[in-house]
Amino acid sequence: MSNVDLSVQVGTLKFRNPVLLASGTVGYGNEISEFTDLNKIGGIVTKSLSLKPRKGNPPQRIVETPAGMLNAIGLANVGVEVFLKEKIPFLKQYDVPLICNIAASTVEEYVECTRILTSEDTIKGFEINVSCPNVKEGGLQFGNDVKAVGNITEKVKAVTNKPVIIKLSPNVSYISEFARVVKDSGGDAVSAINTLVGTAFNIYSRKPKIHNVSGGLSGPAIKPVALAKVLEIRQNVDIPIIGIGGIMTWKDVVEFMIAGASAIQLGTVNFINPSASKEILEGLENYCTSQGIEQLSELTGSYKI
Amino acid sequence: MSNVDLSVQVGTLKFRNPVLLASGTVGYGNEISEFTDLNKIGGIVTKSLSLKPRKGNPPQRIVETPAGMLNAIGLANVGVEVFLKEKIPFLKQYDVPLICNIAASTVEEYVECTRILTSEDTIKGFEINVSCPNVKEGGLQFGNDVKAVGNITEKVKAVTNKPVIIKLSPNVSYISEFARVVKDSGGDAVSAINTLVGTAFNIYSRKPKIHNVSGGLSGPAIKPVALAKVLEIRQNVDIPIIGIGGIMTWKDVVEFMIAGASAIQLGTVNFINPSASKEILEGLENYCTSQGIEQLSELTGSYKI
Amino acid sequence: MVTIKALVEKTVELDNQIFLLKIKSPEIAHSIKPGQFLNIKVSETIYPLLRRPFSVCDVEDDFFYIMFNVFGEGTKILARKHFGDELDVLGPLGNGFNLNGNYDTAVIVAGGLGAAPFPYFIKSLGGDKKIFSFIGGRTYRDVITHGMKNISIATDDGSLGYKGNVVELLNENIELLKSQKLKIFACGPNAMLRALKNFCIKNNFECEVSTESSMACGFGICQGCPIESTKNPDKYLLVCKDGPVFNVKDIII
Amino acid sequence: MVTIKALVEKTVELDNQIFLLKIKSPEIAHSIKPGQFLNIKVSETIYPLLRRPFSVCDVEDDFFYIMFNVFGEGTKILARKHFGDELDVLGPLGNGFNLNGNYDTAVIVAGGLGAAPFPYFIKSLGGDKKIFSFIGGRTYRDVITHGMKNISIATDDGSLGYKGNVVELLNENIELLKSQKLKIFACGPNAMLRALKNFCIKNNFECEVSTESSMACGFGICQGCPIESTKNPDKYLLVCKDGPVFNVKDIII
Ligand SMILES: Cc1cc2nc3c(=O)[nH]c(=O)nc-3n(C[C@H](O)[C@H](O)[C@H](O)COP(=O)(O)OP(=O)(O)OC[C@H]3O[C@@H](n4cnc5c(N)ncnc54)[C@H](O)[C@@H]3O)c2cc1C
Ligand SMILES: Cc1cc2nc3c(=O)[nH]c(=O)nc-3n(C[C@H](O)[C@H](O)[C@H](O)COP(=O)(O)OP(=O)(O)OC[C@H]3O[C@@H](n4cnc5c(N)ncnc54)[C@H](O)[C@@H]3O)c2cc1C
Ligand SMILES: Cc1cc2nc3c(=O)[nH]c(=O)nc-3n(C[C@H](O)[C@H](O)[C@H](O)COP(=O)(O)O)c2cc1C
Ligand SMILES: Cc1cc2nc3c(=O)[nH]c(=O)nc-3n(C[C@H](O)[C@H](O)[C@H](O)COP(=O)(O)O)c2cc1C
Ligand code: FES
Ligand code: FES
Repeated sequence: MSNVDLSVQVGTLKFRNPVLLASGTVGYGNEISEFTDLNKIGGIVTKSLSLKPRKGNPPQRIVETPAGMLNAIGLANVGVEVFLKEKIPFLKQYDVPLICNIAASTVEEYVECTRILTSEDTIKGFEINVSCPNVKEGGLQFGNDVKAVGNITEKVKAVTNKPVIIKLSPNVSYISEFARVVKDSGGDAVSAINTLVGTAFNIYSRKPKIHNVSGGLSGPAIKPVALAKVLEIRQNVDIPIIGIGGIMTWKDVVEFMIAGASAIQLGTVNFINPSASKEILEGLENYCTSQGIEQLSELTGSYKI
Repeated sequence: MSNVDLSVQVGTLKFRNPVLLASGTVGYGNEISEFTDLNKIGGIVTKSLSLKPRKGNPPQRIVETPAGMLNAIGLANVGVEVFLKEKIPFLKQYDVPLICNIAASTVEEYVECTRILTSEDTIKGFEINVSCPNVKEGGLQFGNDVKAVGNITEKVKAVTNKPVIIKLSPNVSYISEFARVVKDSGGDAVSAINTLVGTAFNIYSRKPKIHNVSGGLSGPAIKPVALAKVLEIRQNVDIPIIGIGGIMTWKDVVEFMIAGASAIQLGTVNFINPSASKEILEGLENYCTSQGIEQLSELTGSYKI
Repeated sequence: MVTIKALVEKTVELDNQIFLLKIKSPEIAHSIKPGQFLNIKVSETIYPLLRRPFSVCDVEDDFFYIMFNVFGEGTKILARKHFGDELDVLGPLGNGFNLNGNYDTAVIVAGGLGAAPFPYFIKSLGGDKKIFSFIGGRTYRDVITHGMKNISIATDDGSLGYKGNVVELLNENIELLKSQKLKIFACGPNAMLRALKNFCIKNNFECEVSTESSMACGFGICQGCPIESTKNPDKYLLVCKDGPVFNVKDIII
Repeated sequence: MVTIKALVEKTVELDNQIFLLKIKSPEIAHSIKPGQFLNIKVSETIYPLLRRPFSVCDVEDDFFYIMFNVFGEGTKILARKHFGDELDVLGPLGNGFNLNGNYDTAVIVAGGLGAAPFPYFIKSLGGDKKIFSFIGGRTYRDVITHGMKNISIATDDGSLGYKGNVVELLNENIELLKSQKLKIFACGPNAMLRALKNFCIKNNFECEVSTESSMACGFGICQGCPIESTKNPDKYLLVCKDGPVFNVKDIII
């Protein structure tokens, strides 16, 4: 081991390194643990949980696009109760900060989920998904409504002492307005970004390739957009940012941190290279050593503009 | 020649086929004419013209990204006067509908440019760029302000009898709101989309790779987003749409038409394959023949959802 | 379940543009079961971005085979691989066919590239079971008999064998089939599997089918590959993890 | 100016990881001039998306050469090309060196891969001019002498030849240079070109430099490659169309 300090802080949350696994791209940790040592990563964010189990959208849910993919999973999940009973025991075995991502159709449902989950010690914080483009009610509407995001933040904060991170939608004119309302409403941090709304058609059947018609675009294709959103927030609002979008390598992580991210999440890359975090952590360490950086966290927002 | 009718109509504008060349990706037609027979394409859209010549942004203006590129040219152009004097004579030689794209910093400048250009016969219509992300004044602000877009549409329409197309920004929450105001203000059509805001950093210098800090993302990476924007407009507003964004092949053209586009524009692909339109037109014709389509224009908005 | 950099041994083109890729990987060759699959990254770059799923077609010593045709960009790249090229292979994935059970005759039903998993299946079955292979295709060009045994063929256009679909051909042979203590193992397009399901229910035949779905991960983390379950309408099964082989009664096709 | 599918003849690796790619294209080989360049699509796929610009390094009959090192993804793919591989080449592009003029001695100044255009340049110059080649690099590993004549070398670390940069080496030889009727032809990193510009202005030497810029199209339609002009501060020149070779006095580096 070298002397580089990879640890980072997002508000009051401490992570041993900035590499978290993104919601919806690692389920509840079981499968990915065969490839990634969960005791080595920064943290793990669960698939979005809702109050009741959700079946999700019918197939086709996934389609590849240039340097990206569209998904419309529709928040398929086991629901908070089954999560607590069946998924938490597995996660308890690891020494890894667990963030619960919550999705809901109403403000009350967000609050109720948080209330139920907050007493579970293993859960170190919440990420509130106000930005899923793939469900009819809730989801995107909230993500595109500044007032609703403020309201959700405030109400959720009221029922938990744990840090609350709001995951923002990129499908808005000014993402920093949303970051500001999160800050003003007591939110601890923002995650940016969720997926971009996209679609694709079969040119013979003329049907959308995805059953839900549109889906969320993720992967390297969206990296430049995600970086611009992180930068916009950093330049306008003083709130910790978790950067997400198209990260494949350690270089991408460095780019996100320079743009303003305190930590990052790996999403689509987990499907392609489920042990990506290992290579990324090695790369970050080597980069720091070669650049004479003692604390990786120095990078955050260190852009020279 | 087969019997397929490739001609399309965008409002009152008739094109012999739907393949137009996009603003800023073919200059004023000279260079591309060595690769593409301008007498065969649907139409050509000029680089954005402003009242006075613009020098544009300092280098670096361009950077490659996964399946895309960022540009911040900064609307470098010769200005309307030099355009009329030096560029029109070349374009006059061809039998190709010429659309003048106009960019400006004030409503008055849009109007003034249109007024000056409208008397030139060779110009068959205007595309108003309210959505360029790469200039400090004007540009994006207009594109993100529904009222401003309505106002510009109305004022520009007042000084020309020629069709006015408004080129919309994708960097907004609901692009269809903009399409609606264009329609309500008398605009003839919309072009969708201009580039997405993006950025990239050099991880050693920590400087943005693009001098202007952020740039516009184009190319195949953005195709799913562009398709979703076209679909959103089509489903909500009854106005002709010119589809733009990441088109590389005839299949992409078909996809855009199915989603709702009456015609399309080729942008980034011109840099990579400057004779793309030829292959695309052949592909469209074969597709129609094999699918028993007599009029290509039947495709427009023919999605089955 | 591992990710492995495996070396291509050779690429063989069968007739009718079907390719067999022989790949070296003791880890996979020694652990994979018939009906399981692999999720393969066909290039080192981000193009194409996602892995591509392929059934294990056969196994020989330290090598395994996949069988495919050139369908899109991914398979086009795969078809050009040479000796010594490296592939990033994730596997073995999913549940294979259940070879055990109370049957003497294994009836294989394969449509088009649905033939892919059966060479290894037949090899694994050993000598003590009878095998009937029913192979279907739209035309003679789609009929793949590589590694099959005791073959009957159906083509939609009648250009080879029985004129009609493969389930109709099964019906033609219903007396023979009914006289066997059989289990059906099938892989092919959904339309075929649907017809086969009805056929099996009607005749009360035991049947396992290998299904397909769009996939991103291939091992249960993306939820991209749902298939409707007959037992629990409130929850999808996952093709990659709960399948790709299912008892035909357990899924709605 | 054409786009051509050209076939790779061979790839040669010089020492210090410099590659020479020999490509067959009569159209280009017979029309291109030294200092002009080509914009090459290194793969058939959208990865990488943009073409990559390379100076013509040499010409032999129906073949032309490019010289490069493995820098990023594009050059990595190029370095692996074999005999028979197809490349999509756009060219000839830009304005080359002006070989005419009132000089007896051509002084070549090359930094690192700036050596690339000079083998063909020297060949085109013919036998009636004297040639001095001044070649610079950070260390001996960066010094490329392929196809050069009458060579003097400078390295920043002194690991080969003169210790210092190549413009300092020119300065060391100022008396010799002043005694010639010369014209300087240069290609290399911007820092070198900047120092060279000062040196030439001070000594009143005629000098043409080949410049670089990020490019998308390479032929004037994207406006991606501006370079500041000394004559007209209100308008950029384009590296791809107005250059890449400029009289050093005409540009601000
Ligand atoms: C469990 C499983 C086993 C399979 N076994 C085989 C096999 O042994 N031989 C074989 O030839 N094919 C098999 N397939 C189908 C094979 O995965 C596709 O033919 C292949 O992905 C096509 O890739 P492409 O890049 O050539 O096509 P493209 O059309 O360019 O692929 C685009 C996207 O669509 C997906 N896709 C395309 N066709 C299919 C399909 N039929 N099923 C699932 N996803 C698809 C691709 O994975 C990719 O994400 C199997 C699929 C699954 C799910
Ligand atoms: C007119 C001209 C002539 C050139 N001649 C040569 C030559 O003969 N030999 C040689 O080795 N190199 C030459 N270069 C530089 C060469 O184009 C780059 O090294 C090459 O594009 C790197 O591509 P990559 O994919 O390996 O690198 P990446 O870093 O992966 O490329 C990413 C992007 O940056 C661009 N880029 C990277 N480096 C440069 C650069 N130095 N100049 C311009 N764009 C760059 C690429 O074109 C691409 O768009 C020339 C450049 C220009 C403009
Ligand atoms: C298949 C899939 C499922 C996802 N599910 C969720 C989810 O349930 N909740 C959520 O907040 N984000 C979800 N996301 C978004 C990711 O967490 C991430 O924000 C996005 O994919 C961008 O990152 P990437 O480009 O690295 O994938 C999902 C993404 C994918 C690809
Ligand atoms: C280098 C470059 C310059 C552009 N300049 C303009 C411009 O001057 N005016 C304009 O309206 N759009 C401009 N665009 C946007 C394109 O016209 C088009 O909307 C966008 O690139 C998306 O299409 P594509 O993905 O096919 O490139 C420019 C795009 C590029 C790549
Ligand atoms: S393919 Fe990812 S869960 Fe099945
Ligand atoms: S590279 Fe496009 S104008 Fe020069």
